[in-house]
Amino acid sequence: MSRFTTNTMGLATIAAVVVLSAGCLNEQAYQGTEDFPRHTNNLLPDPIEGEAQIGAGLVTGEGLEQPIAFPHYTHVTDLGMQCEYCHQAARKSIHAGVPQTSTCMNCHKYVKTDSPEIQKVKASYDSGNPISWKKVHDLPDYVHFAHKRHVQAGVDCTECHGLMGLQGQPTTWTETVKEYNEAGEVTHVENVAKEGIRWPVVRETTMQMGWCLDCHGGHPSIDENYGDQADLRRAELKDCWTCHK
Amino acid sequence: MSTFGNIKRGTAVKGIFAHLDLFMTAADRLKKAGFRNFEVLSPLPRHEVLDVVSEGRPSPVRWWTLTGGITGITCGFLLTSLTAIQWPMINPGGKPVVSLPPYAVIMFECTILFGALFTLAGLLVHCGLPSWGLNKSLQDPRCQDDKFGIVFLDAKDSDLSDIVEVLRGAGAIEVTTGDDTIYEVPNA
Amino acid sequence: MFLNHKPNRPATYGEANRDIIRVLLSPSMGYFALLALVTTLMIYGGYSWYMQLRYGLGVAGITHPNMWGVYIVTFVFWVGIGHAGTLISAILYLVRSKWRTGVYRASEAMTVFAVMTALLFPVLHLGRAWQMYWFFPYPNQRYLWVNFKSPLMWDVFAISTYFTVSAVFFFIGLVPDIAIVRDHSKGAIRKVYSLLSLGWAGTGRQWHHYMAAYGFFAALAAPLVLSVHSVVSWDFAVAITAGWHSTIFPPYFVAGAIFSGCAMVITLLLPLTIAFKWEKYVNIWHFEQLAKMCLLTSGILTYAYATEYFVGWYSQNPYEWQIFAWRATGEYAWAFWTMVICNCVAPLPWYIPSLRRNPWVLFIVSIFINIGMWFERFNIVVSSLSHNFDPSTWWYYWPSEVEWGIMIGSFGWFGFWFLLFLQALPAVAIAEIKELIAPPVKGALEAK
Amino acid sequence: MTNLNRRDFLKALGITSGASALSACGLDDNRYRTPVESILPYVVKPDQVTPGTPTFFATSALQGPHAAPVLARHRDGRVINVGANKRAPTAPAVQAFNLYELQKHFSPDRVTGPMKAGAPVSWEDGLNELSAAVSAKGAKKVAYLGGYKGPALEQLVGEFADIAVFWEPTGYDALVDAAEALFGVRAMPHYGLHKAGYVLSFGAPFLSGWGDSSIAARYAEARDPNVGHSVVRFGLVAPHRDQTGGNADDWMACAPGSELVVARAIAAWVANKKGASAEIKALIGNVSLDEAASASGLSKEAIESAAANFAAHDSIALPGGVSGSTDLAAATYLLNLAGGASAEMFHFGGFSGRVDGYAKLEALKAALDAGEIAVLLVDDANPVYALPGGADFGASISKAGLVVSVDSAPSETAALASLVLPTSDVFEDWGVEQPVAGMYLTRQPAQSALHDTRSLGDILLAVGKAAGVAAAAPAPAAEGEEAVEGEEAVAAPVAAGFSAANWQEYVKSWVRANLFSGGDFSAFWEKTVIDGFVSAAAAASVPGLVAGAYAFAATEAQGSGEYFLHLHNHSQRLDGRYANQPWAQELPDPMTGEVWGSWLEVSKATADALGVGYNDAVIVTTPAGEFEVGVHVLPSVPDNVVALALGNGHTAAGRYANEYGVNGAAMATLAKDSKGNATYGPIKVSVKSAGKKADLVTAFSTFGMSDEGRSFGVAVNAGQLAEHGDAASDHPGEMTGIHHLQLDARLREKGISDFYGLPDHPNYRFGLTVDTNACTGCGACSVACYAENNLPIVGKVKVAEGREMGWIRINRYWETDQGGQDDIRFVPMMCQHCGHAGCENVCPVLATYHSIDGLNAMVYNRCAGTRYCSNACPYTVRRFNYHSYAWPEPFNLQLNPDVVVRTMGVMEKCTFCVQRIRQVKSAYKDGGNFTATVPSEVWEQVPACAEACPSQALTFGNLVEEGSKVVAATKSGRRYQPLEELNAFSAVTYLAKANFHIEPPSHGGGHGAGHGEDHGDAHHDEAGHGSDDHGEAAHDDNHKGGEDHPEAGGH
Repeated sequence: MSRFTTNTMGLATIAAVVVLSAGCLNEQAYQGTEDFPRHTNNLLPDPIEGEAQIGAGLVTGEGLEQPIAFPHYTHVTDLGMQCEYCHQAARKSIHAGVPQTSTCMNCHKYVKTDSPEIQKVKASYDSGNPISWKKVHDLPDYVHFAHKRHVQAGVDCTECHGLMGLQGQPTTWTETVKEYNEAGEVTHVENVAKEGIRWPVVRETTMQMGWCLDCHGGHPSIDENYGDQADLRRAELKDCWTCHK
Repeated sequence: MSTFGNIKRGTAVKGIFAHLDLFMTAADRLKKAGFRNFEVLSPLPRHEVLDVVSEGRPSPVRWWTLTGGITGITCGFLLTSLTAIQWPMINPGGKPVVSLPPYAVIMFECTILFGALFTLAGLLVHCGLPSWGLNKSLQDPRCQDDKFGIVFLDAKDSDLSDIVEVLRGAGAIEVTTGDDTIYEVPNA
Repeated sequence: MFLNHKPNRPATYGEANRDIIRVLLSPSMGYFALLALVTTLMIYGGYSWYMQLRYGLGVAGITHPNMWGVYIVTFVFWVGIGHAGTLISAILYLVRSKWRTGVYRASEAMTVFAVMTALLFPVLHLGRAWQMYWFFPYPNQRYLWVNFKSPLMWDVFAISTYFTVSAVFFFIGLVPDIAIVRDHSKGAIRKVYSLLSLGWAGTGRQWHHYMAAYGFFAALAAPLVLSVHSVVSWDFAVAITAGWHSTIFPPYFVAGAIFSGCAMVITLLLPLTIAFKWEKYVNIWHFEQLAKMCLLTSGILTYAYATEYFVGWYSQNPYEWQIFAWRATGEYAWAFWTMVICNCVAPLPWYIPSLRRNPWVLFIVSIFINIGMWFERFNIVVSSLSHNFDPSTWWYYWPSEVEWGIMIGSFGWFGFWFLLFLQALPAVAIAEIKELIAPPVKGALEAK
Repeated sequence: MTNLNRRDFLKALGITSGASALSACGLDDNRYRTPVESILPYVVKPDQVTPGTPTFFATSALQGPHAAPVLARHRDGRVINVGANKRAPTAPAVQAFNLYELQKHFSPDRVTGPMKAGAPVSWEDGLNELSAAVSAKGAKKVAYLGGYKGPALEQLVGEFADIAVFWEPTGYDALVDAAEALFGVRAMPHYGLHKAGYVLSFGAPFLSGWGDSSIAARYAEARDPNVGHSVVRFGLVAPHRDQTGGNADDWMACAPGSELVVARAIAAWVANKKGASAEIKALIGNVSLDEAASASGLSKEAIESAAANFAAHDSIALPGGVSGSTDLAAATYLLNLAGGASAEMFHFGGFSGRVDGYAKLEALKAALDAGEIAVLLVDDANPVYALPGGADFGASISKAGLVVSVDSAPSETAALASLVLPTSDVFEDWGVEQPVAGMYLTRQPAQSALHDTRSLGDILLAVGKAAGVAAAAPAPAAEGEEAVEGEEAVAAPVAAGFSAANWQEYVKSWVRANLFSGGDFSAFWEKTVIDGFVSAAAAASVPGLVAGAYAFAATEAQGSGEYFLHLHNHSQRLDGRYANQPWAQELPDPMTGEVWGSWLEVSKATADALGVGYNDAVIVTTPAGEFEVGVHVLPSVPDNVVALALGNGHTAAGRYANEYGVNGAAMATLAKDSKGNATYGPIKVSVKSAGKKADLVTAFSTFGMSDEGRSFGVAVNAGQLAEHGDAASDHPGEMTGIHHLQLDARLREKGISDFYGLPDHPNYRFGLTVDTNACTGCGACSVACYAENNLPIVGKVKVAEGREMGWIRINRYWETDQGGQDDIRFVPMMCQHCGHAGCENVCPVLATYHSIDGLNAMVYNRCAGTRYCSNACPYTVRRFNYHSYAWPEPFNLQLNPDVVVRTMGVMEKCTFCVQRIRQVKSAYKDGGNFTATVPSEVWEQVPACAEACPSQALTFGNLVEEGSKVVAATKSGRRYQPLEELNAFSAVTYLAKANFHIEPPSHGGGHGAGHGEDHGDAHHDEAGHGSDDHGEAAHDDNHKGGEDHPEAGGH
């Protein structure tokens, strides 16, 4: 092929690139809203046992620092308060409802008023600024979840939320402390007994679709409770539009 | 079943032929002399050449194909039906949960796919492929080009002279045993 | 003009080797220029797709009620192109057709690359292409499966099976030839070919199993030729849309596919034969056979077009008839008549033997057919959707720059692989060519 | 397609530059991490609010000077939707305008805090400045200019301002003045259309926002063949068919300005025929039909037949619209009297609030020009925009000492204010309205103020107190905190003066003074607020004439030129007050489909004469100037008339209003009628082609007007319909003459079962009935759907590309009947929820499927965007998200939390409001019964569209439950389903429209309904050939089987 032809083709190529690209550059940008986040669609099969949360790529609550170090342990396990004392809407609404500050103040007007954490609650109460809790049990926007349906059907809170009453429990553990010299060598190793409180609210279940389907896909109690209508009920429970919106 | 499964590193004998008829003569004479353990090399699949080794037996690859096809149609049916039964309440377009007419397409495709893949597997297994470290005696570029070859990979020492004699007598242009070229027609 | 009519076989096996290996790994400046061109087109297509991924399908011209536009048109076009290769390599192999040998390798390569190109489009046209993996039935934490009742799912299986089988068939056919190239190459390249050849030695047992397997591949690929485009046609025929909902579609699509595929083989192979001086292996006789194939399928297509109209009119289905009447007279009449002229009229000169032996006529008509077949799909996809059932939704669809860009890019993608193939792998099947050459015989010795 | 510029492109809602591009490609490193969301609980939770559960507040929404009782749906701190207050004795539905109020509430263009000269100031400073100006007024006056917002505010404003003008630009003043002249009452007429057998309108857009909020419902009731077994016939004498006119059965296209003559001629004819009193005859005067015919260009026969119809039925005449004059109103009143309209049908118990016309405005202008005004308060009135020569008025305004805008919405008039004190809107404020005589609506805040706004009442009270404005009436006893607790039961105080603690107290004391009749006031107040209305039955009586004579005079035509320019209210944006609401801009005009702009309707002959076609720009020269506008060719105007909708071409009314279209009002000249009222009377203009394309965008197909004989819009003979109503008929659908019944039924008759049976629905199969006879094309269903289902607004450019997202498309089919009369059929088309849906089969990932409740479900998040379902949908009702659309803040606060916002690449469609279905079911389960089937009457208005439809054309229900309304509809003689022969078994049943010009189908003929031909031919192969051998038998079986009529032409 002659040099002339080659050059001509090269020029034509460049011209084509310029002309064609110019067409595309006119396009405008569209701002996206991420209502269908990709983290909810995992390619992976069931995550490996024990690493459920990590494998599924979900926030477990670890590292989520809540504005107030609220111990469920003290309230639920020690004092025996019912979940619905604070999460009042659980039986009557789709949200369980994080308690209004005034609910806290019912008691804490008088109880432990000197605690710095209670001071924060009082500050919210006085100023009218809500406490901004971090959401741990979070479902994607396209999922319709109604607490009331589950609570009314007798699903125990712990079946999904785990033993929340142990959150904030005082515990002891040992920590290995190492000392280093300037060269970075370990000079001293010591096991230190520590005690404190495990604060974070941890999500103990994956709360992914497969997990929901473990019950919704056909819970044994359906046959007991619905008799003739069991098939229909099973179909209703597994219907996409039962949970998706 | 593998062609090369029982290779003992005995003495290799190789005869190269420039002409098909001479090659066929050599092969016939070797068989008449009772030799079966030789391999032939050919640049193209001519029936007479293949018959030397296959001796009219069909290739077992066909069983692989059949197995693949049956596996495919079964998998196609199971995949479509079992996954549909998982969600019986999800009813697209008013069709029954297990609806064979549409599933027949999937079953057909699976049949073809599995048949082809099994055939490929059978081919590779029976040909001993991939085998990049193949015995050098079998890797003769001339036999990819226009020559034919007869190769004994593990000829007994007692048979060596007979084999060489037959090859030479039939008109081989080159006969080698091991690494030694014992006969070569110049400019062939 | 350039080509002899009668096959002028090479004298010896060795000559065949040298002729065909000669063109490998020796790119000219023209080759690089072409490669640069197709790469540019490919990049432009990729850029267009990026725009679409970023901003959404709104950058394409598709709109209600035309939800499939150029993407699906081009998808069907490429699937159709693929068919000729398999037809030639598998069906003609099974019927032991002689003229297959010289052209089958290149056509098969065309098949594989055309299907590779077609495979892009189901992904390219998605609203959410990143969810492509949902189309495959694999166990997942959601316990979700796919809808095997959907023609698109049939498509997934049909096209991926087709691609797998034709790629395997193509590769297995190549193995002995790669072994030849391996033996003619040195250095690092030899290692690559050696790897690709799987260590092929050409022993009698290998050939024995090889021939059996090759026959089975051909036997498995042959129904695929008929099924794949039937399945693609069901994408349309199964939907209730007027102009699509027709039982004639499978044979009509298969004939169209073979028609367009054979024309594409002519378009691609004719310049190559001349450029690479392959006249000993591929010559006007082969192209004449391809042209005859086109004539046959063109006739089938013309008949199918007529049948569609007849059925539309005779059934008195107002939706159906309205679509067909509108196709020929409405806003898309230009596309319809382009299709008719290219597919029904343009091949007619080939009925005259001297014309179908003329390389210029062959080439130009084959280009017409390629264009015509693209417009056939355009007619089916676009005009049917544009005038769907509800007159209040009727719309005129016109592709956007992004759609054109992706379509052009697909040609770049195809050309890229085809050009690589030409330089890397033997484009004429050497081992099979040898079967057409008289073996070297020294008759005298038998008597000894 | 259109020459839209780049700016238009960017202006479209939700399209902004800068993007989450990398995340869209999956390159964000956070892709496997849930973004952390916050929970903000209440500090002190209001009692009536439960997080996650909607609370409904009975309140009222404005609708012109009227108001409609509505329920505001409050969810988690904000109002997200508006529905009808079904307790109120009005239409159990809302109009689109009530929903526009919602979007006005969340408009991103609202003024968010007090401003002075464009810079934010504190409320204190702002109020101080106003107080100072008021107290320093001296001999000058304080003036108020605003829309009418109820008697309580009227009283307070009256006390505060020396001049108060409650301006209403759309011609209501003519009605009141005519009433005063004839009957001595200053009130608006109330039309009892539901009792009418014939309605003769002279252009009033009574189905497009004119009149009270129930008038469309009353018309629908009259149209309903099941009530009183008659179908009202609608005659229209007007030069233009707008949306209301599109519903007319007989359109008499008169010359503009000649309505008066025609009305009087008909009145005289009817008076003679019915033997009306001499008094009435005298008032009407002697106008012959010939005179009317020559003036109007109508044939004498047409006028006579209208008059005969009028005389033959219980008839009501309606006046003109924005171009109607006082004399025309008076003529229609007299026509009603002549026709013997009963008190229930025609009395003056209509809206009794103040509507000040042009005369008042002129007086204000004079005062302004004279420099007499110290302070001018401008609230929700926009004369600078809406007046011809509005710029003059603007100049006058700037002569006031201090111009204060007390409106939080931007407008051309508010832009002239130096001080802006934004007020709370209807969802944040208290108030009282009187939509018709005898009924009061109370308004309460449904959410706390969105921005830093205050109630207008609070502002007036504060300023009045601070500036020491003398109260006109004795001050009421102060009601403090105790009053809220309801512990005080003193003698009823009189609400007046500025002593009330705040506006809420003022309203309360106003209610106590005016509405409370004794007893426990706090209980009364609580009930009133909960109900949202107080109703005292006012006895209606036939108005008595007080005038002895009435001097009718035709309004002089203004300007010159060969064409008349007819101005009319836009069916969504009205006179421009809803121009900044994107829903009102994006909802297609029912007649033309035009969105986001203005168009000039011309007839085909006019277009040919001008040498233009669709979307060609023309230059219209009026006496006030000239403007350029695109042409929409439509047989909705006679050849000598061009029509332009008002309401567009704003310059300072917000981002969605500005610079879309042209402002017709500014280009008009006002004609003064004989009573001094201004009217957009006959305007003569010249029109010439501009030689270029305009930027019109229509959402309708430009390919065709009719449904091409495909039975999308079907009509039945009105007489037959009136006779039988919707009683279960032998053959469902027999009145339509369409005999292509489902293949399934035919096969069953022959003992052949369908290849696949219908899916099993044990408890529910939800279905919808669409009564096209009741549908007026108003679009309220569509707007309600936008509001309920978070549908994005895509903007002009994207609509031009066919990418509007409305789930309900109101198809307009323009059919010509045998009588040559155009019949316009509005057919709402939404997802048909087919039993054998084409879309479901083809989805590869099962994102759409048939649910156990018979819903065609669509799981958005499963959708990968192959768009195959849309191709396979014969109704083309699926919409695709071509982009991710954003909601400019604070529109996002209106989003329904029960419905996900879809992102790009996802198909969506009508879900029958599955979130509401879920809520209804859930409410039943809350009662502990998990297996009960919710009875059908509960379902009837569950979806947003059915809830909103002002004429109740949409009924939802359970097709499994025999006895439900939807099942009854499937047995009606006028039922039909578009594309039924495709055997999709859709869940939506359409009821055909009544038509007075077509013949009933002859038995077995099947060619009667204006549609017969195509269907007959199309299906005769299936039916005809198949029944060749048993044709006789089938004929005999006609009456019992009902499935297969061999058609007469088929053999």
